[in-house]
Amino acid sequence: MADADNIVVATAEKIFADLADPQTINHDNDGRWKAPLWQALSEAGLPLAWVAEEFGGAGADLADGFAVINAAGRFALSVPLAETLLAGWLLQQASIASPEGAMTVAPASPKDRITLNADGTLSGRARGIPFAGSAKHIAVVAHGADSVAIALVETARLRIDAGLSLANDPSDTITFDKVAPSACEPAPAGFDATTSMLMGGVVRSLQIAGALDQLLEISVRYAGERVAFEKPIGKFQAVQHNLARLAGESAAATAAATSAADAIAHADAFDDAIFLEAASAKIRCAEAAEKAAAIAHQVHGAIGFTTEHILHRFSLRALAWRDDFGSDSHWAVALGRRIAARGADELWPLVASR
Amino acid sequence: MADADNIVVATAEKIFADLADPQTINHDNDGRWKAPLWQALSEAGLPLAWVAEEFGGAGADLADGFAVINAAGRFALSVPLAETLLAGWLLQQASIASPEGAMTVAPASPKDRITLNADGTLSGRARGIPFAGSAKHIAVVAHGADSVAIALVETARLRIDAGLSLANDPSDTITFDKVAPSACEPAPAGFDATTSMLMGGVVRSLQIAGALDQLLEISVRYAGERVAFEKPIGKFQAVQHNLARLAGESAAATAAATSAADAIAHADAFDDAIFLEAASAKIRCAEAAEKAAAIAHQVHGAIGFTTEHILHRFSLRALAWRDDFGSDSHWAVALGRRIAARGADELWPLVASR
Amino acid sequence: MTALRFDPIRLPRECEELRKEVRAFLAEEIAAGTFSPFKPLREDADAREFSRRVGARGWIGMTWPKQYGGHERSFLERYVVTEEMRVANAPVRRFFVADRQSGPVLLRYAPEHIKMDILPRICRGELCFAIGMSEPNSGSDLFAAKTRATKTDGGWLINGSKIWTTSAHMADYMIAIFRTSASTKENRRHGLTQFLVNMKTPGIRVNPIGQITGQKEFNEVVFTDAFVPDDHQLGEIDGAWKQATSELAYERSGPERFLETYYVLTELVRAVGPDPDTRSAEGIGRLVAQLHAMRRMSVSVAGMLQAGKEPVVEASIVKDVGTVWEQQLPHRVRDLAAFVEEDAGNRETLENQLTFAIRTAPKLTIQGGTTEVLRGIIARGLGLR
Amino acid sequence: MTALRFDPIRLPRECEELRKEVRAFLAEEIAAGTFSPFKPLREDADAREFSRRVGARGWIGMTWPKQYGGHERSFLERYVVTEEMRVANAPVRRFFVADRQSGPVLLRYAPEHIKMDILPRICRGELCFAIGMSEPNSGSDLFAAKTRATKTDGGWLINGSKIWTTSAHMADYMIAIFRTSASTKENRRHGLTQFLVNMKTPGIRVNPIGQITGQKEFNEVVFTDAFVPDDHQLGEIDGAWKQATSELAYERSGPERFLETYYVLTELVRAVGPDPDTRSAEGIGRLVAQLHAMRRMSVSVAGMLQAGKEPVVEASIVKDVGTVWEQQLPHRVRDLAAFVEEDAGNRETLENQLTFAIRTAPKLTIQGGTTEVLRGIIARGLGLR
Repeated sequence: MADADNIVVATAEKIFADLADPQTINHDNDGRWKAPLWQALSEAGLPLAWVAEEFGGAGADLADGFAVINAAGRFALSVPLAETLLAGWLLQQASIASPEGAMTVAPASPKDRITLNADGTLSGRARGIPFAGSAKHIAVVAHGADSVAIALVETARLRIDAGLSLANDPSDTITFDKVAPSACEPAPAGFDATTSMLMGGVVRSLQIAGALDQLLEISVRYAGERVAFEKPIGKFQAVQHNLARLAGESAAATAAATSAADAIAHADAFDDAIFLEAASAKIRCAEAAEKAAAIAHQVHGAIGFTTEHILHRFSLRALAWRDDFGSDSHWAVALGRRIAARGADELWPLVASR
Repeated sequence: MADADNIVVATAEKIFADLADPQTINHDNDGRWKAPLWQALSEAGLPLAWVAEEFGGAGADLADGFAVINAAGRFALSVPLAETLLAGWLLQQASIASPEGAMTVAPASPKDRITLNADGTLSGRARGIPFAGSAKHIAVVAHGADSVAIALVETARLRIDAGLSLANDPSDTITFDKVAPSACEPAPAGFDATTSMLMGGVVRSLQIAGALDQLLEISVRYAGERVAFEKPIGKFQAVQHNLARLAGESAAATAAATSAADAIAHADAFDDAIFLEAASAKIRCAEAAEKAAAIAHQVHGAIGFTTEHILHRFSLRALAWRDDFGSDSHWAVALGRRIAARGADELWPLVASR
Repeated sequence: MTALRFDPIRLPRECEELRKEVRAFLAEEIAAGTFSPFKPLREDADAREFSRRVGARGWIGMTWPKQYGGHERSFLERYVVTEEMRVANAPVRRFFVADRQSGPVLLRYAPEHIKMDILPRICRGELCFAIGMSEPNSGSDLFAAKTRATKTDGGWLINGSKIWTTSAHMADYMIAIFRTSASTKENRRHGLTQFLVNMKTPGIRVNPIGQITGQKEFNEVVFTDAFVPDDHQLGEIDGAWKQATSELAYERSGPERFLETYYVLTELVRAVGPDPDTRSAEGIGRLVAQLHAMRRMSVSVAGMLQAGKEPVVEASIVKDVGTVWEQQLPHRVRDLAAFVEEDAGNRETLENQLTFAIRTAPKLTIQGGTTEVLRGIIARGLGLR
Repeated sequence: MTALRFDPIRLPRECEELRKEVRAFLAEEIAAGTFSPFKPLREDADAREFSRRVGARGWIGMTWPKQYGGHERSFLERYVVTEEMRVANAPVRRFFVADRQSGPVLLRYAPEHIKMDILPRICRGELCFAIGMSEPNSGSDLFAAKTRATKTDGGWLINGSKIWTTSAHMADYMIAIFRTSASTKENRRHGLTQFLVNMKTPGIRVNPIGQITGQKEFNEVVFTDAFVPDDHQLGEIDGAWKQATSELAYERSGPERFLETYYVLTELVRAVGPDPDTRSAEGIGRLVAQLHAMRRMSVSVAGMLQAGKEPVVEASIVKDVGTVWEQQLPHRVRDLAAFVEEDAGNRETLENQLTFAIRTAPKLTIQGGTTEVLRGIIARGLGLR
C-alpha cells in the first residue's frame, strides 16, 4: 500500500521517518519524542484527515487515511494517530465537528456498551480503550432505548483506570457515570456499534499488516547479517523457509487489510460484502500476527527478546492490536454465523463479490 | 513397544513379516494372502489372545495383546486381528466363550446405540463397523431399559451394508432388526458403552502409533536414497527438519498409546485416570496421524501418491483409524467436559496421577 | 529485499457480467447432467463435449490474440471464468492445461504455421495437452532430466520416459523438455530443449499410474525412437532453462491453487445449518476469512499480470499459502463435521467428499512445484539466496 | 535409523509419597506468602530463603552421592519434585540451574576438594549458578566462542564477554567455556575448555539486559583479566566439545520444557467453569491430551536416565515438541478465553497471565538449544546427517 505518488502518505512517512524512528524511540525512555511528532502530524492535518474541512479537518479521502494508518503500522507508531483518525471519522458520521488534539473512541470491544440515558447523559464502562489517558476527547457510540447516537465527550469527565496493552501502550478502562457529552447527535441510518467496530477492526488490521511488513524486512536483514556456524543464518535452508512463511503471512495480512480498506473506501453501505472484508481482515491479520511474530523472534534468537532491540516494538504491537475492536475469535464467530445464516449456496457468491 | 524378549510379540512379528509383508500385499489385488495369514495367526492363538483358556482363548496378558496390536499397526495389517482381540476381550468381560474365526465389535462410534429389547433381541443400527462383512461373529454392547449387556451375534443374522474406510478397508453399516443373539449376559458393574469405546480407542491408537513408526522409517529411508539437485534429499535441511517433526509426532503417538495401554493393563477400573489416558491417546494419535501423513507424503513426492508404493498403506490407515471408536473431536469434547467438571485445581493432580 | 505488493484489485464491471454468463452456463450443464458439483470422483465421460462447449463460449484462450483464435480479453476476466469453473467442480481437465500453460508457451516459442494450426483448435476446446517435465529420477529438480532428443534427418528422435504426466492418456499433444546436450560445469541447467510432441507419434507408449484417490490422471510416458520434426522445437536449443522458470509462473497463483478442496467447505456450511454453535461458527468464520484473504491475494496477482508485471515471488507466495491451506482444509472440515447431526440432509455427500479430499490432500503441495521449491523461490526473492 | 523408544513408565510408590510431601510443602509456602501460583511476574525477594528450605527438605541434588551432600534418590523422584515446583510456579531460579546442570558437571569433572566444598552447599540451597555459553557473536553455535582464557601463573586470565547468562546478577558461580586454543581445520570445535568461575572474582562485571517480559533475568558478563585458578578447570584442556553435548542433555527433556506457560491452562479451566460449551470443551480436551502425551514422553525419558541410558534423540524430541507446544499454548488459551464471561472470578488473573505468557513465548524455543539445533540433533539421530 506504500504509494510513493500519494502526497498525503508521503508526508506522513517523512514525518514518521524524521520524528518516530523506531531505533531512536526505543532508547528514549521519557517519551520526549511524542510532542514534536504529534505537532508535526497535526500541522500536516493528518490526525483529522478524515474530517471534512467545514468540520475542522483536512477532508482527505478514506483511502488516503487508510494508507497513512498502514504506514503508521510500519513504524509501530505508539501515539493515538489511528485512534484520532477513527474518532474524527465517527464524529463526521453524525456531523459533529472535531476538536483539536488527540482523540480516541469507545467502545473498543464488542462486549462493551455505552448507554445514552433519557436525560442525554452517558453511562457504562468500556475496557481496553487505547490512549484514553492521553486523549483530550473521546468519540462515543452510544445506544439509547431504540436509537444509536454518536457523542463527543471530554475525557476529563470520565473515570479512567489506566492499563497497558501487551505492547505496553495505554489501554484503559473508562467509566461513564451519567456523563454529559459536549455534543451528541443521532447516528445515520444503518449505523450501529458494529459499524464502528468493523471500521476500527480494519484500522487495526492495516496497522498489523504494516508491522508485519517490517517484521519481514527486519528479519530478512538480520538473517543476512548474523553469522552462525560460519555463514549468515539466512543461508540455512531452515531459516530461508521460515522467512518464506513469514513473507506469506505478511502478504496475506497486507492483502486482507488493504482489500478491506479499499472496499470500505468505495462502498455505499456496510453490507454483507463489507462485513466479509472487514471481519476477514481482522481474523487473518490476527492469525498472521501470531505466526509472523513467532518466526521473526525465532530468526532473531535471544537478541530479539531484549528491550534494547526494536523487534518487540513491531511484534508485540502486532499481537496487541489483535485484541482491539473485536478479537479474531469474536469476528470468526460473527462471520461464521452470518455465512451460515445466508446458507451454503450463498457462500461463494459472497466471496466472489469483488 | 517392540519387545524382542516377548515371545507372543515375537511370534506375531514373525508371522506378519512372513505372510503380511506390505510390499507383497500391495501387489496382490486378489487378497490371496489373507487366508494363510489368518490361519497362522489363529494357530498361534493371537486373535483370541485376550480370552481366558477356559473360554476358548490363549489367556495372554492385556499387555501382550496390546503389543501385538501395536506391531500389527507397524505392518498396516488389514485383517480383523485387532477387532477379534477386542471382541474376545469384550465377551470375556461377560464370561461369554469366544467362537473361532474372525470377529468384530459394535458399536464402533459413540453416536450409535444398540438396544436390548425386553424379549432378549437386539435392535439398532451401527455405522463404520470394521470388517463386519468378513467376520463370522460380532460382540455387541447393548443397552436395556436400565442395564448394559454384552452379546455375541452371528453376522449372518444382520443386515450388512458394505462400506469402505478412507484406507479402503471394510467399514460397514450393520442393522439389528430384532436379532436374537447367540449369547447375551449382563455386563460387569461399571461397564458401559463408553468403556468399550475407550478400549477400542486405545486399540486404534496403538495401531496408529505403529503405522506412524513405519511412516518415519520408510520416509527416512527414502530420503536417504532419493537424489535431487545432486544429493540425497535427506541432506537438505528443510527435509531433515520435516523428518524431525515427523519423529516428534511418531514419538508422541507412541508415548500416548503405549502409556494408555499400560495404564489399562494395570488398572482396576476405568476411572478418570484411565479416561484421561485413553482419550488423550486417541486425540494425540489422531493429531499426529494428520501431521505425520502429510510430512511422509511431502518427503516422498509424487511416488507416494501412487497405489504401487506402500506408503499409502500406512498413511491412509493411520488417518482412517482416527475415525473409529470416537474421533479425536469426540474425545476432546468428552475429556474437556470431564476436566471442567472436576475443576481447575483437580487438573494437575489428574495429569500427574501416574 | 524488494517489498511485496498485493494491491487491492476491484474486478471491473465486465467481469461481473461475465461471471453471470458463466454461472448460467454451468447451471445449464449441471441441469443437463454433464457433471455434478457434489461428486468429485467424476468419470471423464462428458468432459470432451463440455470442453467444446466452453470453447464455443469463448472461454478458452481468453487472453490470446484474435488471429490465433483467442479473444483478447483481460487476465481478470480469465480469472473469473477459472474460479467459477473450479468452484462448480466443472470437468475442465481436457482444456485447462492447454489454456493455462501450453498455449502461452506456443504463443511465445512456436513457429507461425504451428500457432495458426494448433492455437485455434485449443480455443475451440478440441485439443488436450500434457506437460512432460518430471522423469523417474528427476522430480522437483527439472534440470536433472535425462530423456534424450537425438538429432536426425529433419527432426529429432526421442528416447526415455516422462512420469507424473497428468492427462497424457487422453492428450493430443505434449510439451516436454528433452536433453539435447550434456549439462556443463558452469551451468547445470544447460542442455535441455523444449519440444511440442504429437501424442499420436509412433514410439510413444502411455502407462497409467494408479493414484490413492482411485483416479488415474497420472501417467508414465515412454518414448522409443519417437520422431519429432524440426519445426516442433520450441525456443532455443539447450536453452529450456531460460524458458521454464517464467512459464511455471502461470502455474503458481490461479484460483485453482487454493480451491481444489473447496467443495467440502460448502457442504460443511450446509450440514451445520443456519444456526451453528460457537464452535462451528468460529471454525467456518476462520476458514472463510482465510479463503477470502487468499483469493484477494490471488486476484491481486492477476491484476499485476494484467498490468504486464511479472510477480514471480508474489505468485509463489499465493501458491505456497494456498496449497498448504487447501491441503489442511479437509482435515479442519473433518474436525468441524464431527458433531454434524445424523439427519443432516447432506451428511453422506459431505462424508464422501471428505474421504476423497483427504485422499487428494497429499498431492496438493507436491504437484506443479513443491512447497520446498516454492519457498526456495520466495527466499531468493527476499534476497536470501 | 535407530528406533525411537518411549516405554511407558509407572512412577513407583515412593514417588507418590514424595509428591504428597512436596505439595504439602508448597501449600505451606504459598500460605506463608513466599510466592503466588497466580503471579508469574514475581520479584525475587523470598527466593533465597525458599531455596534453603527446599535444600533442607533434601530436594536439591537428589540423585547425587551422599558423600557430596546428595540424597541418592532416583531420577523419577527428582522428576516429581521438579514438576510439582514448576506447576506451582515456585521460585526455583536460585537453585534450579545448579541442580540440573552445574552440579552434574562438577560431579563429573571437578577435583575432589572442589566437589567436597561446593556440592554440599548447592544441596543446602546456598549457591546460585549461572552458565556461560553464548557470546555476543555466538548463539546457537557454541563452538564459535571467542572469550579467551590465557595461561598465567597458577591459573588463567579471562578476557571477553558472555551473554544471555540467566541469573548471572545473583549467581555465586558460573560454569563457562573459554577459548584456550584456536580451533583446528580438522575440528572446528577444538580449543575450548570448561571452567568453574567464582563470580566474586575481581574483573567480572555483570550488566543486566532488559527483556520484553519486563524481567531482567538475562545478563551480559564482561571479563577483564579475571583470574581463575588451575583447579577450577573442568575436564580436558581444549576438549570442552566432548563434554558439552552430553551435558546439554540434562537441559532437554525435563518437565520444565513444556510447563513454562502451563498456568494459563489452569486458569482457563477455572474461567470456563464446570459446564463449558462444545468449543471450550474441545479446546481444553485437546490441550490436556497434548500435555498428557508430552508428560508421558518426558517421564519415559526420565525412566531411561534412571536406567542409565543416554536418550539424546528422545530427549531432544521431547524438548522440540514441548517448547513449541508451550509457546503456542498462550495463544490457544487466548482464543478459547475470547468468550469467557465478564464476571468470571479469575478473568483479570487470566488476562494478566496471558499477557505475561504471550510476552514470554518467543524465548521458549530459543533458550537452551533452539528448535533449529534440536531438529538437527534429531535428524542426526535418524541417520540423516
